[in-house]
Amino acid sequence: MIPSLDLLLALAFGNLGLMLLAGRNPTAGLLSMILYALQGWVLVMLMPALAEGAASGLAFQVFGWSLSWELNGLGWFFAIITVGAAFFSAWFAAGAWGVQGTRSPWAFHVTLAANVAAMLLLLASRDLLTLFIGWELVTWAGYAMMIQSGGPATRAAYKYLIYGVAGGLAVLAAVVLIQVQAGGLGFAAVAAWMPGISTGMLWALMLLLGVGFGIKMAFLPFHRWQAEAYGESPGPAAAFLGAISSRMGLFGLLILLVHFIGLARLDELLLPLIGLDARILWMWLSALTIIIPTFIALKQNDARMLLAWHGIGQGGYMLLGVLVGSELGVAGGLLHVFNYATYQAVLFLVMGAVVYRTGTAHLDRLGGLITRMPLSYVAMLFAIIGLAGLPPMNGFVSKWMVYKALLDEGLPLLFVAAVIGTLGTILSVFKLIHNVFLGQLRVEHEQIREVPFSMWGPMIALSLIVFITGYMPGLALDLVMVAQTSLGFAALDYHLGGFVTDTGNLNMLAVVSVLLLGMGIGAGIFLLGGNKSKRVHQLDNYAGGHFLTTEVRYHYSHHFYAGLLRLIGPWYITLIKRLEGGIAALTDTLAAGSDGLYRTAYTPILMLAATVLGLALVL
Amino acid sequence: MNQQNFPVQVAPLESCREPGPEERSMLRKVLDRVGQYCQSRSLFVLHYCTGCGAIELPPSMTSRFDLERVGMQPMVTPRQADILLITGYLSVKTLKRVILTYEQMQSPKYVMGFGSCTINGGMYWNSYATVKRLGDYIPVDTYIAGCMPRPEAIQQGFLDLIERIDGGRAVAWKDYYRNYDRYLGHQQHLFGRDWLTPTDVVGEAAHYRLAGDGTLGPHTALLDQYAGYHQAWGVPREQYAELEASS
Amino acid sequence: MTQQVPEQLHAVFREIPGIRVQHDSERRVRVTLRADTLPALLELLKGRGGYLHLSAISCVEWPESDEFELVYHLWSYESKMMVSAHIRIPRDPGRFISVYDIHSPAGFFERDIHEMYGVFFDGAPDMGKFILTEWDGPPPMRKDFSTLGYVNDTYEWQPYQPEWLQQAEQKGARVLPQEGPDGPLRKTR
Amino acid sequence: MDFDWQHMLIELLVMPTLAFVVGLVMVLMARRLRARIERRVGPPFWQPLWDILKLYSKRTQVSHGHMHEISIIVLLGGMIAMEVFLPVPGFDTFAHHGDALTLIYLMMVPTLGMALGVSACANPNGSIGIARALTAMLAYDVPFIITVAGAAMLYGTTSLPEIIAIQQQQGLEGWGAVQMPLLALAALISMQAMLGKEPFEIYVAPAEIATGPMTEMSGKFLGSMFIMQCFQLYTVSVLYTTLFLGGGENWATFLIKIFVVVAIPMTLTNIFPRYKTEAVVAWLWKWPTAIALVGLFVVMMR
Repeated sequence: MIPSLDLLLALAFGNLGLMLLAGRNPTAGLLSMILYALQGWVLVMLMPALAEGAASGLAFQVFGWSLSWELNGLGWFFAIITVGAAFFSAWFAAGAWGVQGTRSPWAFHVTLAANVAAMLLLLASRDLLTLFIGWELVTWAGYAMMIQSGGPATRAAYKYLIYGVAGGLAVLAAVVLIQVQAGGLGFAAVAAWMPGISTGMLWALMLLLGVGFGIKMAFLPFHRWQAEAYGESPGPAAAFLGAISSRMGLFGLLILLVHFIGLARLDELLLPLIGLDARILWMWLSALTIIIPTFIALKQNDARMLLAWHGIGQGGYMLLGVLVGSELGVAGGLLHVFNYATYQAVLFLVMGAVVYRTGTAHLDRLGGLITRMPLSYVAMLFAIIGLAGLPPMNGFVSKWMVYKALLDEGLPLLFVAAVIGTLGTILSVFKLIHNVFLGQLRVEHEQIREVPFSMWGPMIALSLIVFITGYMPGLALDLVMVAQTSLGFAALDYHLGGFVTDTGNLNMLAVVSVLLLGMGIGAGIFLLGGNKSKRVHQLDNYAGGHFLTTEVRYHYSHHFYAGLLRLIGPWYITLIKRLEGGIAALTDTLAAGSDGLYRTAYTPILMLAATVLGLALVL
Repeated sequence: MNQQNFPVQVAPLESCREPGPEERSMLRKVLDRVGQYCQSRSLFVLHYCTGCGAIELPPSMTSRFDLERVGMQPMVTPRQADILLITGYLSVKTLKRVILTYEQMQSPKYVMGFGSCTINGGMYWNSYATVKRLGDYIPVDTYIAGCMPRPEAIQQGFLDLIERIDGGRAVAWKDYYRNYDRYLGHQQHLFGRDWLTPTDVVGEAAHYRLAGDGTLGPHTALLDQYAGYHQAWGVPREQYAELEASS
Repeated sequence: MTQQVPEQLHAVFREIPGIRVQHDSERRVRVTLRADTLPALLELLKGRGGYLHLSAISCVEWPESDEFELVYHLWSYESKMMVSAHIRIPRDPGRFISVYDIHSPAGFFERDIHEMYGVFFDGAPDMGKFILTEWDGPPPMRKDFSTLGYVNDTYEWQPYQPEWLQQAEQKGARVLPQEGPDGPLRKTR
Repeated sequence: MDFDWQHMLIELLVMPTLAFVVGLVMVLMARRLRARIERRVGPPFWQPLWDILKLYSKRTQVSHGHMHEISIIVLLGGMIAMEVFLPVPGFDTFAHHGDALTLIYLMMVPTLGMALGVSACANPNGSIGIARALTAMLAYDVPFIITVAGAAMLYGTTSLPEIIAIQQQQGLEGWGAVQMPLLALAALISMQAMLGKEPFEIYVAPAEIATGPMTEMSGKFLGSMFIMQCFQLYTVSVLYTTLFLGGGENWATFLIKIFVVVAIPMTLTNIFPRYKTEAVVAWLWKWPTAIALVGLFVVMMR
């Protein structure tokens, strides 16, 4: 069984078929876990071959069109993350969550397998037609996964579908345009043909493909659908979607901007009026994508919405890093894809566990769960330190690389915008962990216990990955280098702990070991220096001489950051929300108008007029 | 509503008592001496105006008398404070808050009574609403004469307290743990049998091995019995009757 | 100069049957009337006399005639003259009508008097505990309640017998008030 | 980048104790300055040390659970780790392993650790205090980040020892404050907020939220918060000196510089009342940010 793309796809579709048949019996989760592990093993086996650029592929003819698949470094990197996220989601759903946590585990396992298969097809595509097929399959598989929990989820999924289909049509239009102009659809052919085309055509292609891929990645103007869609889907499904699903859009954008057009060409593409070149335009768009969703996340009251909004925000870092163009920047952007997938999956899994135990994820109806669910707390703690990008965790490494690249390339304002995004993230992640796990425990949550091993296992495993790849970023950078070389950039020289560049270096081994040693000394001072302390009940608290009982809830979580929101509250002008509402209203009126027109008595005359007009145009 | 998360668990008092200061090792003795020295040099006064004498404190803290010279700072919450000042008469309502505040303070802690109202009731001796002897409810270290004592007298009182702390003689706070039953008896006599503070004093006495023979007694038994009703999860007072009848 | 009682005040007082007016100090008018005519007086004073401000209701206990005397202090910003209306109500039922609907501050005054004297005002917004939240005993301001007796029963005194005090007592000097209003001051336990 | 453990251990022990001692003297200077302004005598020399030792020698302490204790350990550990990465004359081998960006993020680790511990105390005063502290951080970090970006643009590197080397090469006019005065001014204002000094001190606020994060801290917990104050004063002043005052050639000038830098916010704090939270954010995003942007523009033009 030599590891090859055919084996990988066979395993993926085999898993899908198996889940379709045996999805209901309790061991389905275990089976799918084993199959995902196998797929991961196949991918790992493929790594040495891909490092030198060789890649196994398959191709066949359908009605005269040639469909070809071939796994290269970039696709392989995304595939590793996809299969990893699927493995941990399946592990979470294999145990007690499958039995009580969801109405039908069968639906979850089938849609997960379908998603993985579709994504592998998309990632391995070698020509635009297969890319489009994979793209549509991913959209539909995502839709199937989102509507599982019913209720508000169906409405959010329907909105996602409208955006997804619009994106798909944009990509289809671009593919048709390229087929008509260039004749061939293979990536190599298109990449060869691209330099010759006129700037007008290039703008058109970039617009069409950019819009199509941007929608899937929830890029700024098209980000409205992702928060509700990911937030409403059940725990492990949200973890998988949040971790990797929207990165398919990034995969497409990378192929478009780097593989087809090339960053150099982007520099010359000047915007007619303001003299801004296209690369800076894309970078400012991704910088805005970092800031605006992060500060919308700050206002959210539902934990899952908060996390989903962060998903949109963090996407901006990845594209910003790659578009910088220097090895450090591209490596930072790609590493952020990996890092983000790890801690976002943990956060959604922890919220799935909290919903499994307390039945709600609303930040005003939780609090003090640290005493009842300590392991979930530890997992969330590791993950929010990663999401906020603070030293011991891996989130810091990739953000540091992006900042360093921005500063080295002389783009300070973009650096400031990215850091403002990070500050917003720190504020909102603290609100998340404070309102869910800290503060006073509620009376109704007094009896709940920690989630079973099948649920806290994946959480703790993923948070350990977050810590280890933060402590030794070299491990994750090996994966990134495979993707970076396949994108055509020079490999970054790094060592296990970090980088040595002439303008300032980072050695996470030193930073984190000093941090841990410092904590050792701090523990020595604190535990040995002072006397024994006594644990007291949560109602034994200072309240200005007031006797605390449970009638009065002595807890601050509603309208967190009230002072800040009093200032920036009016700045949320929901411009795009109203724009979207306007478009929706416009289509409604058009539909109603045509419906009214169509239903009136003299329809045959209208039909006749329409056909005559059509014939006149055609002949 | 199970019992175990309720603040008052009357923990079994271990038989071994806390080793006396002379039995501790040489290093321990040095550390104790350094601790005592620093405790006398840095005192945090609780910013809690219980009576009419509190107006004397701003002048003693600010530029004229400046008690920061002896290392004293006003602190806001009882958790951070060392000294509780009872400045004048104490109404029964205020006494409840004073006891809660005293128990929230961390020992070694000291109480200073201003004026004769804290000794024998002062000029409110025949009032139905004020407490006559402060010493019945919380252990008091120093009394300062004067209705109300001027900053010079307060300063003298603090210097005397500092000198007694340095000499290791200001140990009234241990009396609260050793004879908690007597103090609780007086408190229950005033506030009723179901009187309860969130701080678990008996538990603390056991935890820090500060318990004496007077820690447990009839009143702490009452505390235990009524603890069942007035749980932290809130069984309102009115329902005691039928709970008592039913149990 | 003694300010004459303004004409409209006299017009109001003439309306009330069985009213007795005394104008003994410069800007104060003392009025004594039957209890059931009081609300009418307040309405008229408020309507015609401009007496919008009920500054206080005070209660005096007359044990000999077994009555409570309620005094309503009213003030007008125009005539700048204070009217204090005195009424007597019997002590044992100790009930009277509330004037909350005429003057809303009366709600607090009546609640305070109820707590201190036990007088119940029908129609008052809230007759619950006001200041003495910890007090379960009888209304403390009544004359039949002996504060000294309560204090002696509830609290213990500081034992204070220095030698100079004992010698003074032996020589017969009365240092401490031995006889309280209701019997000897009990020695400390 | 060789990794000699023995050298690391020496630095790991020496630099934090050094920082602690200098921090203690800085706290003493703060209290003495305040006393002088209030025409008082002020505390004796060893008072800050006595306060901390007294708090550590408290017989009983209250803990609200493991997170409360672990957070204090993270607090102390984060601070100690930060001291090691500060370039100090004589000991700066470790400063090569991390640069200005690493240091800014390392400064947030103890704050987040403290925030989690204070929230574990389940006291709303603490939670409000932490919400205000993070809001203030968002407010003062915008101008501070612009100054760091300006410095990186000017020196071309973010490694702190190299920044010091560049500044020291050209003597006095090589200093950051001379090269980019506007950025130095903006950094000074944001430093005032970073240290939580009066006009921007909204998270301790004893009158409003009972000393915010320190509400439920007793005994050694409060002692560790006092130690954190010493470390924080030292760290911020050394960072400012490194970026704008040419770092320390030798210990004498270095100490003078950091004490002068710290004296400025300490004197200003006794003159101002406290802003409201949104006023702090509005003010810091208006004037210091404008000054910093102009300074950055000037640097970029050069």
